Amino acid sequence: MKKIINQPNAVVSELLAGMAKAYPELKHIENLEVISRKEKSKKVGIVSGGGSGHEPAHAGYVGKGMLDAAVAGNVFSSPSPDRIIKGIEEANSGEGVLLIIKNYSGDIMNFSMAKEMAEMDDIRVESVIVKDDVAVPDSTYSTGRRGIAGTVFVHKIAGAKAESGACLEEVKAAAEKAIANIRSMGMAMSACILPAVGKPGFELCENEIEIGMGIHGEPGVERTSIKTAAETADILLSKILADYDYSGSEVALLINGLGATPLMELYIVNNEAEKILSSKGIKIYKTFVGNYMTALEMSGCSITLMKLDKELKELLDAPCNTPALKI
Amino acid sequence: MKKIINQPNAVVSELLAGMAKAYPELKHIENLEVISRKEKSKKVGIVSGGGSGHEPAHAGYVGKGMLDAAVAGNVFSSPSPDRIIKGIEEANSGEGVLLIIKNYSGDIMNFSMAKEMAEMDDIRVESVIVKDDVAVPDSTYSTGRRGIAGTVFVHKIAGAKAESGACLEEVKAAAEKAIANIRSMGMAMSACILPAVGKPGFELCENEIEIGMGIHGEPGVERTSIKTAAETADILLSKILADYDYSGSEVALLINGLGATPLMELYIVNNEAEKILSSKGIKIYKTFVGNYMTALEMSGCSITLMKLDKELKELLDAPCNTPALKI
Amino acid sequence: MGFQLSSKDYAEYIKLAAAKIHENGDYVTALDSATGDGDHWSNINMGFEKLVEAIPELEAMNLFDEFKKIGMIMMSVIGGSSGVLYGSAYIGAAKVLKNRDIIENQDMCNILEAMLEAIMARGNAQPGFKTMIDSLHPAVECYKDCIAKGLSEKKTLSLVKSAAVDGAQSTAAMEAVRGRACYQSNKGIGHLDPGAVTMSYQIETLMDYIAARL
Amino acid sequence: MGFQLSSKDYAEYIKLAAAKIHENGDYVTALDSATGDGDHWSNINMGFEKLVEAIPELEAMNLFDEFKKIGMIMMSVIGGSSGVLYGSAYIGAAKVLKNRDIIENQDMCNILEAMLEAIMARGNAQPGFKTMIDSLHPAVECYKDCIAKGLSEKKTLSLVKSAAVDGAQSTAAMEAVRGRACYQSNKGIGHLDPGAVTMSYQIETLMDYIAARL
Ligand SMILES: Nc1ncnc2c1ncn2[C@@H]1O[C@H](COP(=O)(O)OP(=O)(O)O)[C@@H](O)[C@H]1O
Ligand SMILES: Nc1ncnc2c1ncn2[C@@H]1O[C@H](COP(=O)(O)OP(=O)(O)O)[C@@H](O)[C@H]1O
Ligand SMILES: [Mg+2]
Ligand SMILES: [Mg+2]
Ligand SMILES: [Mg+2]
Ligand SMILES: [Mg+2]
Repeated sequence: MKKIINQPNAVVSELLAGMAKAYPELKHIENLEVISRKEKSKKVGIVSGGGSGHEPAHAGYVGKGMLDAAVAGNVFSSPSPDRIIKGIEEANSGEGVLLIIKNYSGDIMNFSMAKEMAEMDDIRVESVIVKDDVAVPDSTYSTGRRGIAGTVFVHKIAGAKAESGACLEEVKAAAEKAIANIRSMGMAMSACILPAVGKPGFELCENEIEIGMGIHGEPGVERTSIKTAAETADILLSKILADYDYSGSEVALLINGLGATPLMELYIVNNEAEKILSSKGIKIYKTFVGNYMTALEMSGCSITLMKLDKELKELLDAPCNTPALKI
Repeated sequence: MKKIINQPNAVVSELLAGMAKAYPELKHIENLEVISRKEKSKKVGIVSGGGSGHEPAHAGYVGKGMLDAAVAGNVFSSPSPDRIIKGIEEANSGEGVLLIIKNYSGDIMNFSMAKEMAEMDDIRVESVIVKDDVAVPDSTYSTGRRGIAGTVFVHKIAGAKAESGACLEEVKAAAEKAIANIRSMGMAMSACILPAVGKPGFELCENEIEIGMGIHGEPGVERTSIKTAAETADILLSKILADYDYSGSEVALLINGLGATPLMELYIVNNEAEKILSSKGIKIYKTFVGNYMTALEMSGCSITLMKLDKELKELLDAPCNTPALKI
Repeated sequence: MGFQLSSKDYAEYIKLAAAKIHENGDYVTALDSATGDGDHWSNINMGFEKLVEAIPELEAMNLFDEFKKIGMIMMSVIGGSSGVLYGSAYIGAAKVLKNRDIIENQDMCNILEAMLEAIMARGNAQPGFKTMIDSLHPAVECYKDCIAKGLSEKKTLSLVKSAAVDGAQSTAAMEAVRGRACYQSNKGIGHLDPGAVTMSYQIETLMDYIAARL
Repeated sequence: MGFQLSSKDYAEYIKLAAAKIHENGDYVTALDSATGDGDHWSNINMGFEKLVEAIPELEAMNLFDEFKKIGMIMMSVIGGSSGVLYGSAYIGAAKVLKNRDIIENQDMCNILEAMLEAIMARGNAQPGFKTMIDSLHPAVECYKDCIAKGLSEKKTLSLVKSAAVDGAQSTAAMEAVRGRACYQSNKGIGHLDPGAVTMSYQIETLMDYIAARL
């Protein structure tokens, strides 16, 4: 295992400490592994979080116009309720707190438990659940769709709405609207190694890729041979467009890298994605290309679309200032 | 070779096309592979460039407060003089143009030839040469030190000075001052694959790392076994501090990823670097952590220090708005 | 008179369960690598290590506080899915021990049933979803059945243990509805659920511990 | 009367040189991978492919324009270090062909010398620095020597070719002072310089081509 780390068990606290040192406007609450804004203002607080290993998510989105606190679990493991409660407390200025949860049963259970416990302390808490990954069938029976890179758009929309002075219900409604309009689909070309495990959870042969791979290395929907950038963009977008009708609409587009894929390749994918969307009459309002929601050193990428209306455009364009996204 | 590309020979033009699509404020000059700002203002123009494969460098630094044009060569190959001349023309508003060149003989030869040819067309052109890599001995006999991640600081300082309305000589002097105060040192843990070659240029065994590796996969100064983050930070900083006396000064610190190293690890290295610098009485004024100057999908990192005075602090803090750096 | 466990005895059991889990690291990790993300053993093992460190504190408490404390430690140390589920389970079980100084046969059954209810509520899951519930649920059903039938404690403990172990084995044939295995195209069929296996380790160790004291 | 090359003949030579370079892909790539970044062959091969495409245009030009055009194409297509060096070389050589319609023995010597000077000036390099100069420089010295001694053209061409090839071989023993090999700890000692090898391919092909026409 080639990683620049110290103790595998210490990676989370050390990475957050290193982050807080790089961004003096953030503070790291040790042991509870919460990153929050030092400067507070009276507004609805936004909290997100989840397992570590997705850097810059989630702590990289803490800052003006996005999150007020991010709560980190161990690598790929949901944070425990006590950590989340601390995040809620940090984010609360009396106007209530919105939790942005990705649809993994671990996250849902831990965030719900924290929500119940914070409510017992008279903090108003609401939550939304992001489930943008069209690789997984939508289902009320099972846990259903995973939340992946589209979560970054939800952070942006909810954060901008909160910054505008909206109340908790309005912020939640904006986040729900974003979630309803977001779809993502990804593919991976290589596995990643959990620091505490030391070896990859699966192997892909040279020339093999996995379509629909999750951001924790959960298996995808199909193993196939390596494709060109044009084919890759087509496969991912076709799945998305078959699931949700974006035709004739304006969208925000995110080409997300999983960690080890060079920006060069993400830009090439963007070049192809733009061609496909244009040919279908879908107008790209704003494009984001980069490593926004990663899976350690996995290589591969995902594509996310969010359909925009006037409100979502304004919220997307609103200024934000965080380590990983500045507008 | 697992890459999300189309034709290996088309990667540069496709990546720049994909970039221009993502950032409508930039324009891509096809075939000549120049990225420049659409909006022009009357000021000294700043041009940088070099081989591709270092994304976001160099095109990612085009924008207000940094570069006016970036010129891309093939992967790891200097751009040819005709491309550079186009970049100079794009950047020129009549106040002259500063070329920021990294100290590779290919770059120096191509940029000098372009400079001579542009001067024949009556454009005032000056150039500075970045040579921050302490892995290589400084020498007047050979080409000497390579330019690596520290180049990003030079872009920032020169860009801010130009934006302030300074004349060509003043902008050049600020860039020279930055260069004199910058030192970098890197290490790599895995090789990268040139799209047109299809296989890695060298191999590192499991557990082996290379100290002093260049950003084109040129061999480093020492092969050794994998180290902890604390040891890695110590090795890199010791080399830098032995070369230049930063004691008692304020510095800008850059922890740069080579492409495939997760942000998690870069933050852990930053945590260690801060401890070492603090213990030596070196004050960190501002920290940058991320993939600023990469080598395709190489894994590894470099550390860069720039000693700051009042002028350099102001120029570092001046606003800039580019795809890869916003202040 | 039947068995009686004090809070000190329960702490003693914790030590044995920790050892049982510790021994089976590679096996459980392999199970979670096959159907999930490979961390289940390292999470739960870390939780039990912390519990063992806390034993001096735990054994000095009354049962109610001890169970609540175990729940809080498991919740915060294990993290992930199983941390919050065990946390909820122990906090749920604490409630049935409110005014009890000892755990007797009927209490033990009540404890396991309270744990089952808390886990099912927290995880929004049912038996047959290929989770830890598929070891605990048959154990609880068996326990209630044995008491209803008036079986001896010795017989009861042995049957409950078998029910938990068999229940864990039965997950191999199940399709996952909860947990990470449900993202697999074959829903994990053919693989044991790691959480069910570690649940069965705990029930097995507990039943054996009590039986040895009869 | 000695040999006489027209611009059409020189274009014919370009075709042969392109073929020679094309054939040696793996070998040259391996050389640049050992001491540089592995792209020298793919760069120079692409340059020659473009030159071959431009032959209809080139052979219709006078020598001065033809050499300038070859220089511009090489500079922009090859890129990297060798593109600008060959670009400078051909533009330098064009100057000595300003008012010439044919290339004769002395012209050929002048061309190679002008190329050498342009390359040395552009790259700020000397013989012995482990570069393409170490094939071209001995070839030029030899050419001048042969003319001074009044040797036959046949003999001259053969000696110049050997000097270029031997010069390329001599780079194995040199320490790199220019080019990427100088970043290596052993300065590339033991490896041939790829740029010297491709230079020797061109000189060899050119000498053979002229000799075949005598
Ligand atoms: N909703 C649920 N209800 C009950 N048990 C669950 C549920 N989700 C997961 N589990 C159990 O948790 C186990 C996985 O635990 P663990 O690996 O620690 O967490 P994670 O899945 O977050 O990595 C599964 O094997 C399963 O037994
Ligand atoms: N300063 C120089 N003077 C003369 N020749 C040089 C110089 N620098 C490099 N070369 C030649 O160029 C060759 C490398 O060319 P190439 O691989 O195309 O460029 P790059 O080094 O930019 O990748 C070297 O083998 C050497 O012969
Ligand atoms: Mg987990
Ligand atoms: Mg090159
Ligand atoms: Mg798990
Ligand atoms: Mg080369």
